[in-house]
Amino acid sequence: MAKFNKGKEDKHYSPPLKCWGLLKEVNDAYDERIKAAIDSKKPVITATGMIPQQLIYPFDVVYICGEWYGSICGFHRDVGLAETAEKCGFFHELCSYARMMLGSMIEDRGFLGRYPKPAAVIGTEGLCVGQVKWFEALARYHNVPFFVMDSAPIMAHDYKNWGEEAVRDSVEFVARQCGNAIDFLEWVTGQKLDEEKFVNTMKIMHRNELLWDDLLDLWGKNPSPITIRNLFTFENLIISLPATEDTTRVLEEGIGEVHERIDKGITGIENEEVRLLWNAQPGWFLLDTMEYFRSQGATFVASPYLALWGSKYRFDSVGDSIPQWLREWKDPENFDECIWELAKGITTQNSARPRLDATIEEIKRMAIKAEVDGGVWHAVRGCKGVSYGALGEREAMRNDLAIPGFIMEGSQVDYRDFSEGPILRQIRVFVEQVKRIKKRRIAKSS
Amino acid sequence: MITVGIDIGSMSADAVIMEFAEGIGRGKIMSYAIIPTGWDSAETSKKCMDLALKKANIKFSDIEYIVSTGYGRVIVPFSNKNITEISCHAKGANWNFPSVRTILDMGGQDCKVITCDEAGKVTSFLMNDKCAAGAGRSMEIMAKLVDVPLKSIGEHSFQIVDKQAMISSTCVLFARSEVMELLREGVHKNDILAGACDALTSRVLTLLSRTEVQKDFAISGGIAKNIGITKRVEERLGLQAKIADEPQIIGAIGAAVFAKDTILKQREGGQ
Amino acid sequence: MKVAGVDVGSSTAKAVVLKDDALYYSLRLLKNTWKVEAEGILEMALEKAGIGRKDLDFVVATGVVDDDWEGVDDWLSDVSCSANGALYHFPSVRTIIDLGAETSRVNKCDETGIVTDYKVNQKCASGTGMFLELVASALEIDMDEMGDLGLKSTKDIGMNSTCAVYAESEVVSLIHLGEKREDILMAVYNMIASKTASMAKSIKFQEDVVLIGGGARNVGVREALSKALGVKILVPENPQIVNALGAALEAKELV
Amino acid sequence: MFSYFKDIVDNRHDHAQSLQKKKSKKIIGYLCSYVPEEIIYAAGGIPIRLFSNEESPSLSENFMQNYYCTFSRSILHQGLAGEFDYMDGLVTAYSCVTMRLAFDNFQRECNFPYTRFLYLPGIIDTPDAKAFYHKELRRFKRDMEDLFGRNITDNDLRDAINVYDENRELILEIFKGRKESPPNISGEEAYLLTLSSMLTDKAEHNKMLKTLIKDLPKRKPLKAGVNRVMIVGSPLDNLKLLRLIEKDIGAYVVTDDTCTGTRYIMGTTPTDLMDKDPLKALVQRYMISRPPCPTKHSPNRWIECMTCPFRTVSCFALNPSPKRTLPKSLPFPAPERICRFRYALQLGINHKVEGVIALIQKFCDPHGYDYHHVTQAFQDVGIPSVPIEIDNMVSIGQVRTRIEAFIEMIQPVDYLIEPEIKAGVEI
Repeated sequence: MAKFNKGKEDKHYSPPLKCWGLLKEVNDAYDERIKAAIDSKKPVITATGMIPQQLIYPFDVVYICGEWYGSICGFHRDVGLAETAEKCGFFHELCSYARMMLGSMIEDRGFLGRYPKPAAVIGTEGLCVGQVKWFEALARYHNVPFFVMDSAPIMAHDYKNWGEEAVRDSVEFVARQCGNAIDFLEWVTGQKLDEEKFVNTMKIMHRNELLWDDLLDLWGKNPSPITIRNLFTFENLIISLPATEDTTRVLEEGIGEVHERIDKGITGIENEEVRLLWNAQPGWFLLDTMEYFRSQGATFVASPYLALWGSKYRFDSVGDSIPQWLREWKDPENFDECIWELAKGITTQNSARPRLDATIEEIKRMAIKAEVDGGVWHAVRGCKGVSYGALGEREAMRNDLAIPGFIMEGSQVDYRDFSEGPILRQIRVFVEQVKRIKKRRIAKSS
Repeated sequence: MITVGIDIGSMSADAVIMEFAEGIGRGKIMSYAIIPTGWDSAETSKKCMDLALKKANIKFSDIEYIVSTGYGRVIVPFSNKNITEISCHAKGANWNFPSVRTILDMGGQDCKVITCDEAGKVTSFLMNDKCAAGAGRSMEIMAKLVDVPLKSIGEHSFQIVDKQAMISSTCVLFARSEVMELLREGVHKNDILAGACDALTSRVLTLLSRTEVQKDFAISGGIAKNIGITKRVEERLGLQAKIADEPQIIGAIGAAVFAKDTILKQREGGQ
Repeated sequence: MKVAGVDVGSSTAKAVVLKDDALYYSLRLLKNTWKVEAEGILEMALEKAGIGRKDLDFVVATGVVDDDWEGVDDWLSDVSCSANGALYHFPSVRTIIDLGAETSRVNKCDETGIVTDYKVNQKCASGTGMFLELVASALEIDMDEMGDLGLKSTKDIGMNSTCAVYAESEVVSLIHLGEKREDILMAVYNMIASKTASMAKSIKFQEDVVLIGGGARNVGVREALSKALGVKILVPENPQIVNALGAALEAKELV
Repeated sequence: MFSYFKDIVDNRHDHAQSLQKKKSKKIIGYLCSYVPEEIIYAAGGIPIRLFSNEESPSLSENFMQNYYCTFSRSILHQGLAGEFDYMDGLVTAYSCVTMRLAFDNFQRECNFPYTRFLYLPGIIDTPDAKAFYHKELRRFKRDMEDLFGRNITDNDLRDAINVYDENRELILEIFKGRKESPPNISGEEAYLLTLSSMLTDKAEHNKMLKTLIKDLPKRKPLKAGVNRVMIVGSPLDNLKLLRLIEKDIGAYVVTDDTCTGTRYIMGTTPTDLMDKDPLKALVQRYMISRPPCPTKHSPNRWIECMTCPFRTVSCFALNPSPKRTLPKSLPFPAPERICRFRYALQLGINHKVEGVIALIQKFCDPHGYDYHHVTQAFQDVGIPSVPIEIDNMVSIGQVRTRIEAFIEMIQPVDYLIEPEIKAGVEI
């Protein structure tokens, strides 16, 4: 069995980032806030990661992102929680984030000590069906108010056949949903929305999205200055605290450091041999497996999944199937403009995913831009939204760009769905294959 | 009256001949036979039947009613009726230990947890369909690999030499090759068996934990003979399991009892 | 020039020595740790070739052999090895199907032996040689006979289960339903074939197709597979040593 | 008596093609029971629903991972194998992401002359959603007009709707007899009716249904004294399973809550809206009148849940939270439909079911998440249930033992509550 031991002096060493300290500090502060909130009177709002958090931040509440919660449970390898959920009739085939969270809810324990009981739950339609159902289950369990945030994607044919009409209908529909969401939150929290705060949050959020895009662009440089592990750690922050100045601070510091690295010629991993593209969530428990890629001299340099948290992605990938005005960002000045900008954002996002032709175009664009030698798809068992069309993307890459792809069967947090032995062996084979093909390409070109 | 219960399992075929004082009473076992299931189970069931008849030394014609159960229940040529092993195990366990309310049946192919009422009627059941489907099978495979007779796996599994081996794969086939690798690395067979028993036990327990295990609970099926499993289960549950001296034939007993009940019903109907 | 390839699989170890163009090979079941086996099997092959360890210019290992084994100059995955080996036998080969003890794999290669695409069973062990073994024992027949027996089949039974454990219990229940052995066997072969075939189709396999590994020794599987793929299937005379041979050829390259 | 319907189901494609040739009708395939067939029918086309079959869906391997349900993968497989090539178009309404992926792949890989993805909002039962879907349907209607080269008047729509409503009422008429003991028809026969109705010209179907209604009383009643079970869960199009339950094991499937069964025919189109705006009427029918699929939500459901007339606690089995009292005035309208689970329960109670078989497609998220709640609802009134995970190639061995043991276990239920009062709907 192809093993790798970190003990051996490592020719693909990956130097740590300096800004870790700050990042950790911010994250810990967040954990503290939640821990405090569990006992305090402050209402906890549990919502999906796809909810436009600009809606929640203006209120004085604690926001818990379900996916984030599930992922941290998984990070602590607490599969007992998932088993509890399965005992209660939530099949093993369901999303592992969901099973983790439901288990934590039922056992009333988790990495924060007790499980943070929500005052209200918000689910989102769009990326996948499971998401809504999972949050519906939470709401039914606690018997708390439950809001479903719906959104109408613009299908390729819509804009072609119906032009503005269809687009307007969609955006207006979403705008109304945002309005309803705010009514809902005002009623649940008994607070009045602070318009100024709202406007401000919108701007911060947009700024952070742009920063994230910059970071990803730097990541794609050849050779790549940082590793995907660094980015996953940043992502954790992006998901849990997207619209805060803390995040802005961390990102700015991070970007600064990366520039520094580029000047000094420090790379994410030393002697990078092959550049890969990663799609779908990381297995939070299999970061070691990512290390194994590194030990083989392979590093990741692009990821449509990570790009999801920026703004470029959703604007690029829908191509010309939406009108120009929908892509343009205008700094909002008042409530109505905020709602409208939000609606535009959500509509484009949901028009871009899940949608096969869009994701395929996007992935090809990324592969070319970042000079990728191969693609790795983490086929996340039970997640239908994010790994949507992984196979189609892989085929397109192979046929149109002659870039080989590898589909890795796994799971976000349930390591019972992941057999490391065989996978490591296959990773090794795949990297070898990519290397050989690359060698030949270079030989041909010279 | 004389009735027969015959249980064609995945690994073994069991036949039980029972005699009941007219209508009433607990009845008693006249004889039973256990033979491994061959590839032609109609044949097997006949063999098994004849063996039991010989032991009891009675003629086939003396038998009033025959109920078949188990995987092969449908193709026992001479049975009057067939009932699933789940109902039969409940009945049989209830016949052995009337106080029992929870039964853990570990057969060759799968593993079931059955709860029943005082009459031995099933009130709910859980069946394991994932890799633990190989419950008995996996044990058989392990026994073959480390070449230890199936029945003495238990003793071996408690005499750990170095430290209990870790077997991660649940899938029987991968577990098998994992064990081969361990053997090649020179791990002692006892340690491997300990690992195997432990792995199986924890799988059984996840199933058990899905229901309320009553204080009076019984273990039946071929695996019940393997103290390597039963002891561990008891230990982890903190309960004393009731195990019949011949746990393998519980299903067949249940079938025989069902046969008796059917006759009684028919007679009522007749009058 | 003298080179060697060593391949330790999950149930057997093989070695091939190339003395200029003469080929010597050895093969035996695993009994020991991979290291001992690798050393041992290489010795066996060397004896046949009548040369010593020092005479070897280059050794390439594949399979479960760890790359920090001092006895080896380089390591190449069995995927690439199988391509090399298959091309040595049949230069026209573009698709290789490997039915090992624990793996069932399909890979495509170009004329230079570069693997362009491949697919392996990731978690499910059905369709592997090991699965055949289990079925054989369930049906109480000998591994070597089972191939021919299956061909006698007259009745077409459907097999649904794709997971090995399910399939095994299904075999048992088929037995209980009184199905004939040959028919069950053929059903098993067809299941394996359709599983493998869908793997092959999913990477758009091209002719010629070669079948290697332990499973290739089974005529029934071979037949079923060529039926499922609708192409004729080549089988080298020693399907099990192809990977080792490939490794040896790689060694030749690298010298 | 059922041979006509059975024939349609068994040779669905030959039948559809004969309609296409003989009557020169356009055949439009559809994937989801939410597609407003009436509009297609009004345009002069015949909507045909696509179902799975028992082949292993090998061709779909390159397009959908194996953790999408085999129902959808099988449909895609058939499409890639060219079985739907004769169709003049493919339409689906947004139900779940799995079907969406199947549809995306259809669009890319198969060349249907016309394809359309109708965005049916995930939240039904709000003014916004209705308004949006109404617009979407208007566009769809225009699509159909272009495709069929004729314009669709309100009267065309009304006629189509009437045909469909008649079909629903006729089938429902027959289904009434399933409440009797023994039921007038077996579960398999019931499914034959609904399935065949999705696969042919409704007008024809109605004729045959009328004759069936005449003939049914003549045939000798089914065996009495057999257990009555209900099926809930994912789309069920595998009659093999029903045969297993009814013929081999011996229990009647007297009702169901699946979108290939009663969910398809329940709920007629509100007549009051019909006169004004048939499209509005359709919106109302599909969003409110018909029983919802688990993928559809009433956003204000929680208002009802928190004061659920049916449970004293939240519909969770495990240390559930007690009911809340809500302030008098709420800024939100209460939902128009009753809760899915209460609907299913009511259906079961009215049919005096003794057990519930939950057939969940492996990897079916919507029904997977609902399983706990729906079975819980039945548990409350003492009706036991058993989960059966199925795919299009059911491995009979295990399934049989499970269902059979379950049937041996169940017994006539003495209902713990007066259902009518508690669940409060007429079905």
